Amino acid sequence: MDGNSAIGEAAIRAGCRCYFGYPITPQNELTEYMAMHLSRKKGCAFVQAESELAAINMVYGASLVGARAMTSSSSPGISLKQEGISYLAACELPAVIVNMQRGGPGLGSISAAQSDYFQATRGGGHGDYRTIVLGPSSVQELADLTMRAFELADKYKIPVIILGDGVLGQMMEPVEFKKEAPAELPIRENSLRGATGRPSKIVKTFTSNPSELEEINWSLFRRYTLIKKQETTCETFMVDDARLVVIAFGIAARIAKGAIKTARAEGLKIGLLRPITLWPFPEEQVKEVAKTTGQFLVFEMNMGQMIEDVQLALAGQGEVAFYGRPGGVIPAPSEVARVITRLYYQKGLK
Amino acid sequence: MDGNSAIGEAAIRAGCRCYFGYPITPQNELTEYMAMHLSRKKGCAFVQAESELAAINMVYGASLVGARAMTSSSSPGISLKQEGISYLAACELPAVIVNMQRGGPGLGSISAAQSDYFQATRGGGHGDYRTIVLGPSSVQELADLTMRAFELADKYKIPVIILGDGVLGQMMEPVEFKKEAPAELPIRENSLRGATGRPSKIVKTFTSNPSELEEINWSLFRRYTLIKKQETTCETFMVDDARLVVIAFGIAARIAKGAIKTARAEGLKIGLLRPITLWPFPEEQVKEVAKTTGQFLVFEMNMGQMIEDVQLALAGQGEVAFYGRPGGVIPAPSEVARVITRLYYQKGLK
Amino acid sequence: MKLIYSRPKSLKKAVFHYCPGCGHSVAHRLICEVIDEMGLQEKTLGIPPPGCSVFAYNYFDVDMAESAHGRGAAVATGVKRAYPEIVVFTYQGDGDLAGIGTAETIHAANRGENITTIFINNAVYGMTGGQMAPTTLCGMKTTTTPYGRDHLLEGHPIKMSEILALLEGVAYIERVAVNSPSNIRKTKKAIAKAFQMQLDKRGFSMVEILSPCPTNWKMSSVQAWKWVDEEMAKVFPLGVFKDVTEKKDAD
Amino acid sequence: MKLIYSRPKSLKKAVFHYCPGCGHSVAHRLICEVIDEMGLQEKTLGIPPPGCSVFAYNYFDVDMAESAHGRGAAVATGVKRAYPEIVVFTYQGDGDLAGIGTAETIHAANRGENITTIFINNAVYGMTGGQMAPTTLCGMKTTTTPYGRDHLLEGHPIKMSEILALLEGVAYIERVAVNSPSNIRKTKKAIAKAFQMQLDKRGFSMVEILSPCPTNWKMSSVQAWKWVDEEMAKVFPLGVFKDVTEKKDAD
Amino acid sequence: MIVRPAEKTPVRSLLIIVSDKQSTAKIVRGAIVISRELCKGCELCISFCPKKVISQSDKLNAAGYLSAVFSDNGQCTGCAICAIVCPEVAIEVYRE
Amino acid sequence: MIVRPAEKTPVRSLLIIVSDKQSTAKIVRGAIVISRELCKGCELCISFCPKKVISQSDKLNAAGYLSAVFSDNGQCTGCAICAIVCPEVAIEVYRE
Amino acid sequence: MLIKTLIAGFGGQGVLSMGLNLAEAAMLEGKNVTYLPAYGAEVRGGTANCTVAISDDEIASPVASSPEFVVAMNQPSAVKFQHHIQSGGLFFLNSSLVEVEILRGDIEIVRVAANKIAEELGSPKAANMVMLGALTRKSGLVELASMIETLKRIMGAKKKLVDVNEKALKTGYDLF
Amino acid sequence: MLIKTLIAGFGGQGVLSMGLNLAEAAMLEGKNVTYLPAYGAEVRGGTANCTVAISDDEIASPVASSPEFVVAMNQPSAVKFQHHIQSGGLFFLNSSLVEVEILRGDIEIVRVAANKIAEELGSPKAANMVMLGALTRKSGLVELASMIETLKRIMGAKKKLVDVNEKALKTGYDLF
Ligand SMILES: Cc1ncc(C[n+]2csc(CCOP(=O)(O)OP(=O)(O)O)c2C)c(N)n1
Ligand SMILES: Cc1ncc(C[n+]2csc(CCOP(=O)(O)OP(=O)(O)O)c2C)c(N)n1
Ligand code: SF4
Ligand code: SF4
Ligand code: SF4
Ligand code: SF4
Ligand code: SF4
Ligand code: SF4
Ligand SMILES: [Mg+2]
Ligand SMILES: [Mg+2]
Repeated sequence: MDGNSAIGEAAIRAGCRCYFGYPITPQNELTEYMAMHLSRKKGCAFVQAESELAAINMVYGASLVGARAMTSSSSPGISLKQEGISYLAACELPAVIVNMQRGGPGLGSISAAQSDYFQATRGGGHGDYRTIVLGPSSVQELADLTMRAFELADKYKIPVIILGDGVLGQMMEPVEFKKEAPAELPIRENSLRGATGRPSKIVKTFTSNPSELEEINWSLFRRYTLIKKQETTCETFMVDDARLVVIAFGIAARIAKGAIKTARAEGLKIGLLRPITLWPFPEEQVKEVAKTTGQFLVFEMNMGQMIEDVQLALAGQGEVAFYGRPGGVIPAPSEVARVITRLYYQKGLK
Repeated sequence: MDGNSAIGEAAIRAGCRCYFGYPITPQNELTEYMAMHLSRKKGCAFVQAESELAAINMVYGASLVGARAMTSSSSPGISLKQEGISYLAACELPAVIVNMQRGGPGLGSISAAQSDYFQATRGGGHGDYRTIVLGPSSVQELADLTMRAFELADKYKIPVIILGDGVLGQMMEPVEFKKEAPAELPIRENSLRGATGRPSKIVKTFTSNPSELEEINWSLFRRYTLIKKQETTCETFMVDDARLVVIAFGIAARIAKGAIKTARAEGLKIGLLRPITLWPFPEEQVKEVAKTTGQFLVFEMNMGQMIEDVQLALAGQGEVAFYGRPGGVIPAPSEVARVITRLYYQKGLK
Repeated sequence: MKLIYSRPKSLKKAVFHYCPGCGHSVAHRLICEVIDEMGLQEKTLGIPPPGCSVFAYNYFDVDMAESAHGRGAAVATGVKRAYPEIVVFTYQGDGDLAGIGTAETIHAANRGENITTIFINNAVYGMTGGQMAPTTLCGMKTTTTPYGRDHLLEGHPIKMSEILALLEGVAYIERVAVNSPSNIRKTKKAIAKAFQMQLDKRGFSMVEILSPCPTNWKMSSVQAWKWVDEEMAKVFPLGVFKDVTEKKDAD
Repeated sequence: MKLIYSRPKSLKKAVFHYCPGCGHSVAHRLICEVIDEMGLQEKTLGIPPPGCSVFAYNYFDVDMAESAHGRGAAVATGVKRAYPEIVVFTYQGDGDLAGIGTAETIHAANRGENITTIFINNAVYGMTGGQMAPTTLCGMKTTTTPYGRDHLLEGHPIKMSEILALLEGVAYIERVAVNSPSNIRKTKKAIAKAFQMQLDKRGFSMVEILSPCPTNWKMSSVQAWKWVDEEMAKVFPLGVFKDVTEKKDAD
Repeated sequence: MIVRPAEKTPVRSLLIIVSDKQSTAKIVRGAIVISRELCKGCELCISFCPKKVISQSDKLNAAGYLSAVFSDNGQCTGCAICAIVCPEVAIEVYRE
Repeated sequence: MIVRPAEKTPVRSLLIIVSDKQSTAKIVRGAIVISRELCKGCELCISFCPKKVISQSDKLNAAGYLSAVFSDNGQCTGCAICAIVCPEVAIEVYRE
Repeated sequence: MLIKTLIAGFGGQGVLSMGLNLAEAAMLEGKNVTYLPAYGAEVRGGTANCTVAISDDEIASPVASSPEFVVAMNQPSAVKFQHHIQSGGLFFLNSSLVEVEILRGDIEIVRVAANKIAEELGSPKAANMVMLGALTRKSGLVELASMIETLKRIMGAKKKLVDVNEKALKTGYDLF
Repeated sequence: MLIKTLIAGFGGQGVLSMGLNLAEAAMLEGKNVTYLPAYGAEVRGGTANCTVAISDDEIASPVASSPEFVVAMNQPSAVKFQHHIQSGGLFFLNSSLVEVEILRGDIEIVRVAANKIAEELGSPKAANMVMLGALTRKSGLVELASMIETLKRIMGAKKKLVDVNEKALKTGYDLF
């Protein structure tokens, strides 16, 4: 199954019955999967919106009435959703947003890239807010993290971004779905389904009193602190004895893993740390690894974005090198292996 | 003169003849100033666009044909411009974009805030790119930095963001303009004014070849390195003997300065570092100050954004505390003075 | 003596923040009267816009949710598709609906979304301080047309009811005004009809309300109410532009 | 023997990347012929969209600049306002112009921007792989309407020429097709007329071109060209929808 | 953020309407009660009342407006036109 | 980014048209020349030619298409209909 | 010395022009000055306020959380701002419209029947100037002469208007 | 062992279904597999390609910068991809359509007149299956039986279609 369709199937199994999207390569298979499965089924909604702006605001609407709703796009389209994401975050409305990144900036290329990391992890829209950001690195993980995304979104009333990339969306790999689609559409509590038997409710952020808005901000950030504590996840691979640890996410981590295996085969002690939640970033885990390793290589398919989170986590401990390929270039594992090996020798680790 | 009008006047004196905007509080006075001065004058263009999206794309069009063009908005409207800014950056087109920030996220409040720092400094749109970001802290500086913005934009073929805030735009202060409006509209070389006497030209980013896009990315970043070297500016105030240095920008820096004066009057050795270019961030200057001071307080009218740049610059040197007020709350200098003083004693500096 | 006219039940007991003589207040009350009379208070969700009516949720005693500027129709689409049992209405200004929200409005209408839109046309961006709206009349001075709107530079006022009436998904469009007792009565009828269309699942319904804005028109309330008839209604003629329930001659 | 038909000068000597039988190629050539005949090669700026025609700059030998999806009319507005001496045209697909770019198109037209738009209506999102466009016919299967477009859920195909003709800033709107020798000839005339409107500063001009997309319609080229007449033109009737230079009876 | 209006309505709207109704003295066919504190003095009721039985007070109310006053001279028909036009929903109408 | 097309046109379009014109043999009133390499075999010229003097080759061209072939039997009127419909601008028309 | 003045009332009362007048007069005297009007939703429904900061030194913030002087031209403003005023500050009340009881004992209250006086002067619209005159005298922020000169600058050619306002200003000034 | 195969041609030649068939057959055999079609602007104008990676271990990248096996079903693909192929790799050429001269001496060239053979079999559309058969045999990536089973799975009920394709597959397999 291709990655995009896997997201679609996982979403449906997670109880997502509302999808609003707009075509853009390389994520069209997801939109099309949802068209196939939701557009004519009772109790389901599929709308091909007139734009990404409309789509994210339809998600907002569906989320208001308690539905598990989703939208997806790729880089330029995600830029257009920034205002909407800021509203979702501010109004504490769950939603799942998929970004199958492509090369940028501008119209760019449709090849896979990772250059929307800043936008996703630092709230590319206006105002202080965060979204949970998940960075899958296989088709199986696309499926698993999609399901997790819906759960996290509901649990913390927060938009969750799945930060994939073109290749992940397009490629096919075997995938297993761990859950059956629920028979009933889950309805979130507190949703705006009419003031029957209760006082009427308001969902809003606007205020003429900044202190009120400040309180909203603080309450959001208290939740963010909780999320940091409870939901940060990452994968480590052979870090225990590693003298050099590569930090990479998504498809880049997968490539790096291949490269590390090559290097290990040649006796180089190299490990991998792969953040799975990009926000919250696994700071503690990086710090932990830094206790035993002094050398890091951050590898990203961009000009250097996650590296800031790594540096912030390390706060001066250890040395951090960077290897980046922007614009949609997908380096081969062998190329990354060369880079790692060179660095390993340069730093006198062997 | 109010801050918003001062920007307008400065822009016109800098040779800006094209303004495209859309109403949003608290920056309407700028749009209105431009309507008054550009909407009926020959050789000038003022369009109240149908949306912020349209406005930024009109700027793109005007910049294509070599005009000095400008747009302005406030937080939610700036979110809508992210796609367009990414295109401008990718196509190496100069433009000046004013963000008179208000409280967020969502519709938020219309009071002054500084919570779009991440969005501005890390390219809130998709892809790897940067914009120059200037952080004025008085009406006079709004005027001066507006003029500088147009020069930088043209010099480096880059969009420049003026990151102001609601209060700066609304308040009146005396202001002096250092330059007369030029009689002639400057036309940038290389603009697309028709292929007369030369081969036809193309402005584009799209490619089916990622390596081509990668090369564009590298060339952008080579320019960015140059900008970092040549254009980084900041103000320091009484840092030489300071045992605690406050780092703040814009209106917050101004408030902090007042607070520092109070504290100094009581014999506390406190200084201020105020980044004027927010991107490029004055890393070196921060490092320089860290040679003599071990304690920092970052004060922002948000939940903590610029603090990451400070931490990145310090890389573990010194201790960094944070004081933030989000959502449009504007703390009084006396309040900030209390925070500073408390920290000063806590850290045993006295 | 019997009390024959008082505050509708679904209108909260709060003082409007609107300026004296503002049409928004009247429109609010009429919507509440309709909601009460149709018994919809417990199953309605209202979507107010950024605009002078941004605080509408402080007045309507039904579920209410803020929307991003111009996106009301998209939000309502999401709402109604996800939960068709709700009665959803958007409340939008002319800057909101005919400016930044043009695409969302046209496409929701074209899809025949089963939603109701109350469109307050006051020929100006009220909230932000009186800038030109897409519906500002030619010659009218606003803060962004200080020399008067010139159709050669700023175009003619845009007529959303006429445009939307072209679309096949539209069930009902009427343009009314809240500037006289009889017009106010007609407005209420139109609003009721629009909600009925939604209850009958006929598709998109919209009531465009010409609404005085004394503050930005720089007139007294009484002048402003007159001006709606004397100037505005000439450019924006009142009437039904589409009604799928009407017998058509040319059918 | 005299050479009576060959490649226009302003069409670069490059192989089109379009599929066999695609209407884009024909439209490109016609625009170039008009540019050559009107002597505009040195003073024209073309704005192609994301879409199958994203690479149009590889074919037109005039200044060309990429635009963000749907924003062609806004970009052209900026261009023309900043430098009125240029002849600017946007080239836009139906997803681009009638979908995401609805607001920009309508408002540029309403302002009477003195620009020319070539609107390629192929009833589908070509570039992205054949999704439903706002102009997809009812019943048509696309990758996002796998069961056929159902007007109750997806609405009817939207008719941009008819809508834009309502706007006062519009100088000229014609719907043509590139599916037969005579229609192609008419298309060329319409394009020439649209550019002439711009040269004469009459306001917004647009030529909507019904354009075959054999690939996504899943037809042979010959079938697709026929289908334009047989199905598409029934929903999108050909003809002039507005022409300010025409003598009007009702004037 | 979901706010129950009862808890968090902004200050301005918390001015709950207090019944500061003027007494409804002698009643002939109709009568109205104008809430002095809701009234914003727009004069629309005054202008539209067919019987001209509403006039403007010469005293500002708490919000600073010259509110409308019902001059109950027995002419009021209870036609409710004043209430229909009143933007502030400040008028209650009674009829026999 | 401003690219002069001569320097940087993507590979695909660099396939400059080579004149691989078929010879224009016996001429009566009109004749056409079809570029074998530009042709994408859409068959539109074949279908629209009023004289039916174009047919499909049975050999694929380099791009893998069965290109159109002019069967110059003296019937061609040089009406240019084939060229007008040809999406690839692959046809040149000659007339006496 | 930094002194902040907040002036509040409802629209149409000329609250913003009072602030502007004060700000420009102080500028004329070579002081550092900021003027900040309240904006946006705050001013819907007819209320308005502005803050003027005057100082010999750079001004840190144009916002006044606890101004030295507060002018309340109407009842709602008096209610809203009475708790903002700095201890020891002056509270100017337009006693023509304000009936509220002031509970604080740590501030000085200056009652000016601005509307009444203006009416008596035959120019009911000049109530703001009466108050401004009183403010000028009691606050000592600027000279009366600077106020009058600024008035002339702002109102320019309209001689009659200037006269009316000048008279009101002086009347207010002479109250104390 | 990780082996990558790139299959290219123009649309309509069934290039993507070749890749899918290979990928699914390998999955059937319990291998780790990724399948990556080229997408977007790449596929306008009729060209298409896809990459299949097969491995016993986790697959690091589905992209092939230097595949072991390359199948070129038409001339442009042969030109474009001849330099990508790994030294020592196999280059499958559809000699019915490819005339280009291959300049590299470090790879093995396998010419299959796929179209001609398919035509001879009476099913010109099955040229891809002929080639796939040849690929199966020469590459040893999967068993022929797995290929046939996958074919049946994918084509499902359409018995006649399966038969035609199976025949073509076997013919290609038996060429070597
Ligand atoms: C994206 C965005 N742009 C701009 C604004 C600022 N804004 C708030 S309301 C409004 C328009 C008000 O005009 P209208 O819709 O006509 O409503 P009115 O106030 O006249 O009732 C604008 C531009 C915003 N909130 N969000
Ligand atoms: C913001 C944004 N959203 C989506 C896309 C993806 N995209 C590229 S072209 C296109 C539409 C193509 O359809 P159309 O405009 O009809 O042109 P055609 O290809 O049919 O000629 C889309 C959705 C994009 N590039 N940018
Ligand atoms: S500004 Fe106009 S629309 Fe807004 S509240 Fe005042 S009168 Fe009403
Ligand atoms: S997909 Fe359709 S529109 Fe696009 S190039 Fe092919 S035939 Fe033309
Ligand atoms: S009810 Fe009729 S008559 Fe009586 S006061 Fe009102 S408008 Fe006048
Ligand atoms: S209409 Fe209402 S608000 Fe206006 S004056 Fe009369 S009672 Fe007062
Ligand atoms: S010129 Fe006319 S007759 Fe000759 S080949 Fe072309 S279409 Fe046929
Ligand atoms: S119309 Fe052109 S491309 Fe099509 S077959 Fe004829 S020559 Fe070839
Ligand atoms: Mg309005
Ligand atoms: Mg299309």
